[in-house]
Amino acid sequence: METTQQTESKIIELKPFTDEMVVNMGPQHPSTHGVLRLELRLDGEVVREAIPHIGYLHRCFEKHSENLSYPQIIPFTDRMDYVAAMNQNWGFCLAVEKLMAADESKDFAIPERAEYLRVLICELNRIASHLLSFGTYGMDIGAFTPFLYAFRDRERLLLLFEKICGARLTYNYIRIGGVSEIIPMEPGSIDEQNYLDEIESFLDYFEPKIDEYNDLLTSNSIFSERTMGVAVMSAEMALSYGATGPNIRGSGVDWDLRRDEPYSIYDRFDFDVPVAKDIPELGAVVGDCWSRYKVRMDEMKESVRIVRQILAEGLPDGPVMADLKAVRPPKGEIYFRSEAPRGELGFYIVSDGTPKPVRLKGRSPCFSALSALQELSRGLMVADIIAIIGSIDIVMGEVDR
Amino acid sequence: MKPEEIYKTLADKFGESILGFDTELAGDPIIQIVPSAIADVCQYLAETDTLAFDSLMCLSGVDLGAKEEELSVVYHLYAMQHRHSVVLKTSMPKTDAHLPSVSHIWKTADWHERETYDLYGILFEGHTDLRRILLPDDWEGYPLRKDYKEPDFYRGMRVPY
Amino acid sequence: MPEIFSEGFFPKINLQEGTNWATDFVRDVIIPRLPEAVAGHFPMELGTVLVMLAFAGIFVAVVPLLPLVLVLAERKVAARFQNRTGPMRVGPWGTLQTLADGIKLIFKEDYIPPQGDKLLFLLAPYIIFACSFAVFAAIPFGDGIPIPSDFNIGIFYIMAISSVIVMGVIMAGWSSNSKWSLLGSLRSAAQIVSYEIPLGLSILTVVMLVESLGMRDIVNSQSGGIFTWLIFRTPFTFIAFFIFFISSIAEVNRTPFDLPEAESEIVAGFHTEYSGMRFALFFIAEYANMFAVSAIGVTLFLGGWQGVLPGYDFLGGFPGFVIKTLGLVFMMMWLRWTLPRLRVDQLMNLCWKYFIPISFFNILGTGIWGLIFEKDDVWSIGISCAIIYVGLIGAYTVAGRNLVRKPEPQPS
Amino acid sequence: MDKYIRNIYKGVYTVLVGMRVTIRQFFEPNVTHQYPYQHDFEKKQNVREIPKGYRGQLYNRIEDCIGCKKCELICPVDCITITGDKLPKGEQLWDSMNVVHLKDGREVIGIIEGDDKKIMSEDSMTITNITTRLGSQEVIDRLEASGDESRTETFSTEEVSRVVTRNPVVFYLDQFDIDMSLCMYCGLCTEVCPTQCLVMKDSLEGIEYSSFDRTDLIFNFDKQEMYDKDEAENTEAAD
Repeated sequence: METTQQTESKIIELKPFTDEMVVNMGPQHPSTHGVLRLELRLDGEVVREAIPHIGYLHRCFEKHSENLSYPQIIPFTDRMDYVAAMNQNWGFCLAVEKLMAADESKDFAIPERAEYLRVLICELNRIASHLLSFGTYGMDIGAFTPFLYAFRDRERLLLLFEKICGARLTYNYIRIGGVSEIIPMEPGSIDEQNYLDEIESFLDYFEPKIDEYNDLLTSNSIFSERTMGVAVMSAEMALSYGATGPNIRGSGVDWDLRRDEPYSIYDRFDFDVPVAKDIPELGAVVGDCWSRYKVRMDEMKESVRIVRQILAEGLPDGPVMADLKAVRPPKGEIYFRSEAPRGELGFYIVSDGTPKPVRLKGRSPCFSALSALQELSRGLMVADIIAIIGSIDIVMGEVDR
Repeated sequence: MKPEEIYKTLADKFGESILGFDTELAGDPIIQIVPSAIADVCQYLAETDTLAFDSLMCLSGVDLGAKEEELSVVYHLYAMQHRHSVVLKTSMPKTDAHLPSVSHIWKTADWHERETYDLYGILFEGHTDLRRILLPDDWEGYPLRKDYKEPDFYRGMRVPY
Repeated sequence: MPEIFSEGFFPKINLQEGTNWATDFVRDVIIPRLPEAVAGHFPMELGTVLVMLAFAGIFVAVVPLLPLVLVLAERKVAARFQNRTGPMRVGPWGTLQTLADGIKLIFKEDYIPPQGDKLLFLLAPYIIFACSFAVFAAIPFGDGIPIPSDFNIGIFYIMAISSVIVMGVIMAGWSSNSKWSLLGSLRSAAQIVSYEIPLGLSILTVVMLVESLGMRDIVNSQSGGIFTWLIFRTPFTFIAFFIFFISSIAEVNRTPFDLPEAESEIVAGFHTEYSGMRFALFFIAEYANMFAVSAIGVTLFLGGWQGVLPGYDFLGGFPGFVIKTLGLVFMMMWLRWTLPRLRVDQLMNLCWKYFIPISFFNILGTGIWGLIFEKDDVWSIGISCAIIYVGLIGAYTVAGRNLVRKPEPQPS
Repeated sequence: MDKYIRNIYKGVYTVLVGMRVTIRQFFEPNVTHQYPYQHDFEKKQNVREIPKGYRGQLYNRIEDCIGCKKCELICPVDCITITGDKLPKGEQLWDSMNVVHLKDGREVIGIIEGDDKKIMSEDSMTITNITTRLGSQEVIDRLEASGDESRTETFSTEEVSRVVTRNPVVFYLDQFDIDMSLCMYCGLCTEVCPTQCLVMKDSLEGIEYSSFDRTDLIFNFDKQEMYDKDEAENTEAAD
């Protein structure tokens, strides 16, 4: 026993002096998901400290919004999380609608048809967003093919979005009081039937693909070696850092705004909330990169379930836009949050009764989740940093706003 | 717990540091707090078992306009366990904008406070790393203040496009 | 037609007896065709050197065409795996794409980092290029096709030459004065040095069975059809083949072992700072290497130019050899477009904890096998094939059911 | 030891499963197409369709524009610049008239007989007093050749895509510029347009208009000759 201790101390004494190497990862780097810059302090391959520097994509969203009327802000929310722009539109519209609903003198109700369309489109957009996350995560880990498979399937979704709102990425589809009528779709018309059939055929095509992707990447032993047990974010840490959405569910917290604070018509649908669990026979630990990734894969299935329920019910008749004369919320302030694909998307709006907000803050899920990176990455390797960034699934447009 | 009850609890505990309870305006009711007491109140909110506010949803600075020479910081808190939320608001004059940091209570406040400092110039005392986060380090002024005038040039580049 | 083609497409040269095939070539092929007055005074040594230079020239001219084809093949194969078409613009079906890329690279600016070590920076790509082509000197392409340097230690030579590549990689990484390059080159050094060991040990099992280091001897010992190929000769060589194959993927820095140039981590690794023709040299060397290790694998385990049936050697077995090699290359591509990348520590783990112990076990097993059975014993081949068959079936059924199941989707 | 063998097996097995997935895709058809060249072998099933209502390049049919500046107001990025002026009181450029847009792209300007509101429900419409200016030259040439004094033409409703009723124009536009390099393609301006004259092109030309010069992306839609009052009077007098 004594001898071992001696040798151990000797090893420490003989440890050669290694110099710290400071490496700039980004803002132009293949896998920082945009323009994130990480200041890495490396000891060989081991990361002593990874300090994120953000702001390279800052487009003054909040300052802009103070000079724009509420309908004009919606296209700007598209540019926040450009991967799931529908959900961003929706989050903003929900906040404004809630603030307007506080004014009892004007009563308006969002038409049933619009609610259904919103859920339908946003769940499809959630699938598209998670697909991109899956693809880029595969590419970060080094598998190029899943990336193109994900894009292949996402392309079909984009074509669907293109058909309903005329744009592929920045949709500006969901409006305050309803959805856009830019491409009219009469209730019960042949157009509507074709569109729903197209969604149906996509779902039929896509559902088996999820299992295929699980075969290709999720269960791959190299992939699981790379991601399981890496960067474990405990539930307390996730809460403290304000991680939300798939990140917090990956940490084992059973929390989904769609189920726990149902907004819109989510209480009418039957869906599960995937939450990560320890899987000892595989080596997965709650809160590691693999769990966060797996939650996204499972969430796609749940989104498919929701969309299938809408397709089974069919879209209700009626208008798609509430009868709004002007968007002019009463004096007051509101914070409303909704479940975007990356987590809790909150909009804090201060209104003084004019058509323009006095203050608008977008609380983006990625911004909070990214702040945990510094603590998560300590003592890991360079390759693990990439795995973490991919697993918390950041979109820099949303972080920098 | 309802916001009223939380307000009563806080008022009992902190007395004069709690300035009032706004329910008139549209939206959520707001508890007004003296800036210097914010960290203590937050600590209390986070650590009391009956309240247990374990997540800070949003932290935002507000400047209501040039007339009111005031900056505000608004805290939206949520308790996962009890499923209740509360809004805290604290206001301070523009010339002397500082208040205690809450980044040791919720780590997410770290970046949110940096952002608020960056855009409003509100100093958070006790924050370990209060730097600009979205804007360049050598940017002058605090853009989200209503009296902000954008500079003509930044490092030789014309700013207003 | 000259008489040299009378026996077949390629001149048959007696390569076994002479000390130097070039000397033989001069003595047997050139001198009899010369006028008698000249023949008596023909300088033997000069002729030998000239013939050697001529062959080297053919190699240097022909072999770089391989990467051109392989790069296109890689892109097309990758495209097929991903439901794409790949390059389509240059030439019919994009067949001239790599040529166009090469021309573009030649005309590009050759940037040298001002703070870097200029000499080493300039030298590094040549070292890698030269080494990866020197390997081709000892590869037997077919029966009757002369091996440029057919020594009795062929495989040893290949191992030795291919380890020099790591020097070029380190030089490139160090002299670029870029941190990404340095990280990449050090990763590469660790990786190549480590994977040389299982590679060498796997080769050793073959050498133990054949009792020769010469490439031609190794191929000639597999002449009895598919079941005499060394992969099926013993169960241990069967395992050794896969260890050899995977290690050789690691040797040529391809996914899942492409850490030295992991684009998503360290941008492009050791050749981050290179541009223009020097970058092209790295690229060509990579693909030449890929072909070379596949060719070595075919020579050692898959019968070289020998056919599936005994006595089959169409055109000296050359087409068969190329088809087998391209098959292995395709396997490499298939793996590359399927698998993610390992981490540095896992890479070392795989090598030191899995491949090296198993390789030692293979050597032990091959030795015992050699003690039990006579060389080229038909019974030994039969028993070996039976064991391999039973082992595969067993792994598929027993282990497939009990050891590991596919991860179930998580209960929500 | 058990774990060791298990690891080896797991590694080999999952790699083989992944390889099975990719090799299946190896024999699947392509999903990409060769933009912008569409070779013959792809033309049949693989041409990119731009759906109706796609938000492409902005285009203003200035003939229908009433200069209300709503689009300029709603544009979040101020990419539309409109300057115009009112005519002196009591003057007008032309009387009320209808602009009939035909489905083949032609426009006929004249006065529709009967009630404007109901015309689309009827089988055909008759347009009288077809103006020589701005009307389809082809129609006018044919009418003039036939010597029809009233310049009347009848169209079936199926031919007509839409009808715009123009009020007496007391407004002219000096400038109607759209800077497409600033446009964010939100489509808000096309929604507020009361005459639906501001549209986004949902065809290939609405997408492919890239340019080497930024100033080429500023499109001028104003037509000065439309507002040339003297000429308008002259033609009316000649009629």
